[in-house]
Amino acid sequence: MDIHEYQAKEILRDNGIPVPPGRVTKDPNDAVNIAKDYGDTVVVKAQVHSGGRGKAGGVKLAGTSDEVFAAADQILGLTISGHTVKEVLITPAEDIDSEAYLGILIDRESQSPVVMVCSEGGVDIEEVAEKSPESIKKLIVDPRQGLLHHQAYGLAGALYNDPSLVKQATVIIKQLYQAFVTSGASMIEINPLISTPTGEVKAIDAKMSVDNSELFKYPSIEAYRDVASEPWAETMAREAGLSYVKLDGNVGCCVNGAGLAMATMDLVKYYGGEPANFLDIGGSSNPQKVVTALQIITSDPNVEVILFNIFGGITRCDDVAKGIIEALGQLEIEAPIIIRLTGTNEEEGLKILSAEGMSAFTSMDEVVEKAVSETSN
Amino acid sequence: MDIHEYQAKEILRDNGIPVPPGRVTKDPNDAVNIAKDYGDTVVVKAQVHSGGRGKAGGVKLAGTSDEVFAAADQILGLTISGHTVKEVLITPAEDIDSEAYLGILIDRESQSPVVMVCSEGGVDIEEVAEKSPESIKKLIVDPRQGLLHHQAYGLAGALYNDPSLVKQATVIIKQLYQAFVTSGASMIEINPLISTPTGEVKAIDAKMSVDNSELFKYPSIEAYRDVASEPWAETMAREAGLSYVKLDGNVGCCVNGAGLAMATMDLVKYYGGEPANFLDIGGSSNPQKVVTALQIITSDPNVEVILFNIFGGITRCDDVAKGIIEALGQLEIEAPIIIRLTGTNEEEGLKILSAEGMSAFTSMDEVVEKAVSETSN
Amino acid sequence: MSIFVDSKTRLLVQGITGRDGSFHTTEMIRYGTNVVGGVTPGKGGMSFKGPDDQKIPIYNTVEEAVADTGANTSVIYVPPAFAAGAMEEAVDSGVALVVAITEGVPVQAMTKIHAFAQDRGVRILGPNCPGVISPGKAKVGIIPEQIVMPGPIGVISRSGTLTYEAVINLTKEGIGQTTCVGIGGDPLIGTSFIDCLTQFKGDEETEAIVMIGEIGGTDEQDAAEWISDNLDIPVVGFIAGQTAPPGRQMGHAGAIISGSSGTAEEKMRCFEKNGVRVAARPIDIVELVREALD
Amino acid sequence: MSIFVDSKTRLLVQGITGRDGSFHTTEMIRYGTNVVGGVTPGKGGMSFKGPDDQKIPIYNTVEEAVADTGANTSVIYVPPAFAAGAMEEAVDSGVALVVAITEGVPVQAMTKIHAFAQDRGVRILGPNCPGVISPGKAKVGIIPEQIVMPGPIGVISRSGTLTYEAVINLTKEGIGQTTCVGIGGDPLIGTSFIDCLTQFKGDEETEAIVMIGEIGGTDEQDAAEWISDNLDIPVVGFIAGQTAPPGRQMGHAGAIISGSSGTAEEKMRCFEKNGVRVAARPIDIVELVREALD
Repeated sequence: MDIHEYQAKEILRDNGIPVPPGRVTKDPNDAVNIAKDYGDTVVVKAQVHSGGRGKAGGVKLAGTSDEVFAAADQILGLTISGHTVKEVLITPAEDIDSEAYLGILIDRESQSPVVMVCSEGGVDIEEVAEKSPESIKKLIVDPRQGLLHHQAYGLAGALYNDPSLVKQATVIIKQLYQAFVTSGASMIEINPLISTPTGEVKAIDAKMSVDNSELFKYPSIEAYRDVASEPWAETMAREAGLSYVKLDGNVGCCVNGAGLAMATMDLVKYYGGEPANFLDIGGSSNPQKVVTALQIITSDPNVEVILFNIFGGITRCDDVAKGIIEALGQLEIEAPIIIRLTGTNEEEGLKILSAEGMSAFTSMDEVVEKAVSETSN
Repeated sequence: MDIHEYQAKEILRDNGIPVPPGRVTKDPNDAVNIAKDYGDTVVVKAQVHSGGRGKAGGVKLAGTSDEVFAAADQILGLTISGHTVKEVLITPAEDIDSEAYLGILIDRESQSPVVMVCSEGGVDIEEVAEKSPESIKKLIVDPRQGLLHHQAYGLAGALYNDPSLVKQATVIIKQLYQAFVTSGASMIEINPLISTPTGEVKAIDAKMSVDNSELFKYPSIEAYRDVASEPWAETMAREAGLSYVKLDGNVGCCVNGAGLAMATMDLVKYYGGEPANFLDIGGSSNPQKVVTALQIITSDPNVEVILFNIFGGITRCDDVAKGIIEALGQLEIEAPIIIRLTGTNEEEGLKILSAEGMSAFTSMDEVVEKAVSETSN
Repeated sequence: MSIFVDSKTRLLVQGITGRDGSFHTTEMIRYGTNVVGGVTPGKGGMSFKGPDDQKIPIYNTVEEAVADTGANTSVIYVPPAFAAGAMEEAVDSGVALVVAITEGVPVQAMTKIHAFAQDRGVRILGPNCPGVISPGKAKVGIIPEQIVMPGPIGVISRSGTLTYEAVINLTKEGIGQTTCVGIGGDPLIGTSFIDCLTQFKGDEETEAIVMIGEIGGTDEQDAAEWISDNLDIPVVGFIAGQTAPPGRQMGHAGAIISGSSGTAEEKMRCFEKNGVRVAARPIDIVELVREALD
Repeated sequence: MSIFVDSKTRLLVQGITGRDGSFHTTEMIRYGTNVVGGVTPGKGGMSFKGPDDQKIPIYNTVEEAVADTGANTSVIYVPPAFAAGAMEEAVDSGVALVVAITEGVPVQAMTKIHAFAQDRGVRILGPNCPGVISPGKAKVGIIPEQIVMPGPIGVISRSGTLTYEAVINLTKEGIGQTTCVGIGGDPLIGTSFIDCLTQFKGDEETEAIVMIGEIGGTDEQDAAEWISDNLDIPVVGFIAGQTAPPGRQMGHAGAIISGSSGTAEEKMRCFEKNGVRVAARPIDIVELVREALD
């Protein structure tokens, strides 16, 4: 789960990292009041789960109350990579001497946390990684040993020459690792980490993703979830234990298993169609999950046909069939439902369907081809 | 540094371990009031840094106010292994189904923390270790990995059969390890860990030593130091950075280096004398330390002669000589001072002494023999 | 022959009394797997009733179970909150292979467990995997027995049901398998494609290999290069997620395209460059395998 | 020959600009030790002025220092609060031997450092030790050069000044040393008596060994049994603390009798049982060594 900049900054602060003050608001008038507390120039920043805020006009400097109002007013409601801005963060503008990057993530290859620093901060680190990978210094951390002092010091030394800045950065790197571990993060970054003309090191922007599997341990972080700006269908899917990702096509897909769900989308494309979504109903099926899945799929107005591709393993075909029948009773579904049902309890499932005058394919290619043929394009 | 039972219990409580309530007092009347809060029968326990309190009459059951007063009155002021009891702990008496032992210490051989459990608790664990070592289950913990859940569960299973007790003990073992790590302990033990007829597991008595080298990190534990019941000479030595242990003889010893100090004591005995103390003035000498050392040594009325055995390495002989001269100016020292001075800056040291009409030996055996000859026995 | 599991497998089931654990224990025993014991803390001393009324002893700890049964493999069906602890316990117990079915094990916990397993020389398969089946010999996990048959193909896959899809197509055409391995859909897994390929390389009966990958990470690319350098037998590959958008997790925690890396396109290109035959659809795998065997 | 340090030692001094570090660096250089660099965080790029105006480069990190100088040994003079970190850094840097002079390193930190050093195959000497001197070749630590001379005796000791006492007596009588090692007075030390004995066993020039132990622990007993099983050359032993009371720490953190174990009496008995000649007084060591050499 991604959290907002201001939330990530709260976690950094809790771990002792110097972060300039800041408050969020949904109201331009309130933004003006906040800015007054900070005096002088402030930065107004869109709080959305998306990169590239700056380029999209989501970050503005403002020197006067009028400018603050105007900036907040323009940014609130802006759409950035499909996300609508509902809140802005007001924070004092800082004098900057240098900008660096500092991040920690889980590295697949070493199966360990990796701390990365780069003295070119404030820019997209993935671009830097592609263009000049040698400018990024990486350190693989032994997860059982944790980040050692000299390791943090060595990384800090790659960012600064001045001993006082190195000292401050060493502490910040250790604190960031602490934050990473004690928040169940899968990624945490400060970009930029600045040094000021007065010789202070501070975190100016922060990003953080928390491992969904750890969220249950951290209710205070779970509470950060921005349900308000999450699409309704995703909230519903999450709460029902389904995996759902909306796409732009018209073939609604309902599949058990993530790999098969992706392969089904790919096959829709192969046969000339466009998948409307990724949807995995998960392993241990029950009829209610199928009803919810159909609610979610049909909430997408683009969907012209609904394709079930079920290969029963832990999922039982009869459960899925029951769910489909139940959903048809509860929901008004206009789109045709094309079903493939094979594997565990296949016969029982087919019986349930045929009792309601429905039938099912057993081959994946057949069912996908048929579904695509039902669409208008 | 050893801490008192009630202090160790506070640390256990802070780590979530179930410990019955308890309060300390120096006053038998107050003990009666505390006991009233707990109703029924209470236990009155001497708080001293010494084992064998029970045998020495330092632990008493009391059912009535009169009994509480009498028990507190008898225990307060009691001397147990040379320690005077200044405080008693009042705690409700518990119904006991079983008594077990649970302890964690640093094992020299594996260079790791070791958790030990034994289903025979409430008795001296060192006796058990000698008589029936097989009844103690030990687990070496990888210090970087920490105590794992299944390891705690396995240890708990060695104590109890009932799944509910095993579950409680598992949690307590994990909490005790947490307490061990977060308090800089070198030893922590619960003895006995009891189970009650109502199926609860609780810590009834606790002991803890904190690594002197870690104390600076834990001011709240440093504050537990019982300076009031510490002999004046030990407090003074500690604050001056000297190592001092009082013994029963009459030859006061002042040596640089712990090994040489012990060897000097042994040699005193070899030549028929009795050392009055162990005293190591430490590596990096300065004259003031020598003055303090002489203050401490002469505070012992048994001391008939003062023996200096200095082998200069980091310690400089001239510093020691200066210290002796300074002390003679400041203190009234009646006992003869017999000095051996060799090593770094030996000549300068001897010069300083001879300027004051004093001399020194260079051989250890000579100086010790001479010192012993100056005593009355 | 086969890899990882066979008739010498002596299996322990961690979480044997749970809903999934008990169901699949019965399935595994029915298939002929030698299930020697189960572990459920607090239920030690009881026994699990298998098909035909076998009694499988239950233990409180894996340590006791291994000591008593000589188990060499453990499979984990415990819920996510306890799965990391169960894996640590298994790694610490002396078994050689730990198969972790559970989905939702925290990734930070997995970093520590993988390091521990490496120290102890224990192989972990998964987590979040369907397990492994050597047709006609043994099954550890949840792969349905109906879809497999003995034969010359080794199958390795990051997904569950998509594996079934590929394998049943082979089986329907009479092409059997030495072993089918689901390596799991998490970002940090104990056994990689290369680990499986190395094993299949040493397995004389495996004549061709099917590798089913998906978006996210570089495991498939690394495997392709390894194949080009090390493997003589033919490999057929398939990648799921050609239509997946970047930056969104597609069900599996590990199935996510970050920036331009880990795309299906990149992986398929890498397969082709290194001599792995790429199937456009799951059904095409059968034809490519047939060609490869000829 | 000699053990641990010799003319091939390329030494780094951690804490070279501190009070003790700078004093002893000069001493070590004077003795002929090849001091190739120093480390003081924040002072990288400066240099330390040795005797005869040599310039010893100072680095911010051990990693940089090792890369630049090819150091194979590091000696640590930093204050207790930073000593554990300095030891971790040294272990992580690629040097083969870390000599930790500092007293007062927390014992829990030492458990982790020893595990780390074992993983990396790095030898730690100490902490809380006077270091090591191979007379005429190199000195690492604080043992005064005036008390030693080259010769056939290996000396191992848990204490500092008591070692000097023993060694100077040998030197005065014209009996020189191959190497004198102070292993340290803490309960958890990196190099034990047995480790040193093993090295001396492999050193052809060492003809007899002096072992100076003290109360606390079982290191001396273990060594005595090892000697009886493995060593052909004679060993003379001395134990300090015959008059120490139980339960009280005698200066060194490791010098404490717990219960009835770790007493001087027990250790001396164990020495005798295993053929180690026991000196009643430090001065008696000389005579026993002379006898042993005959």
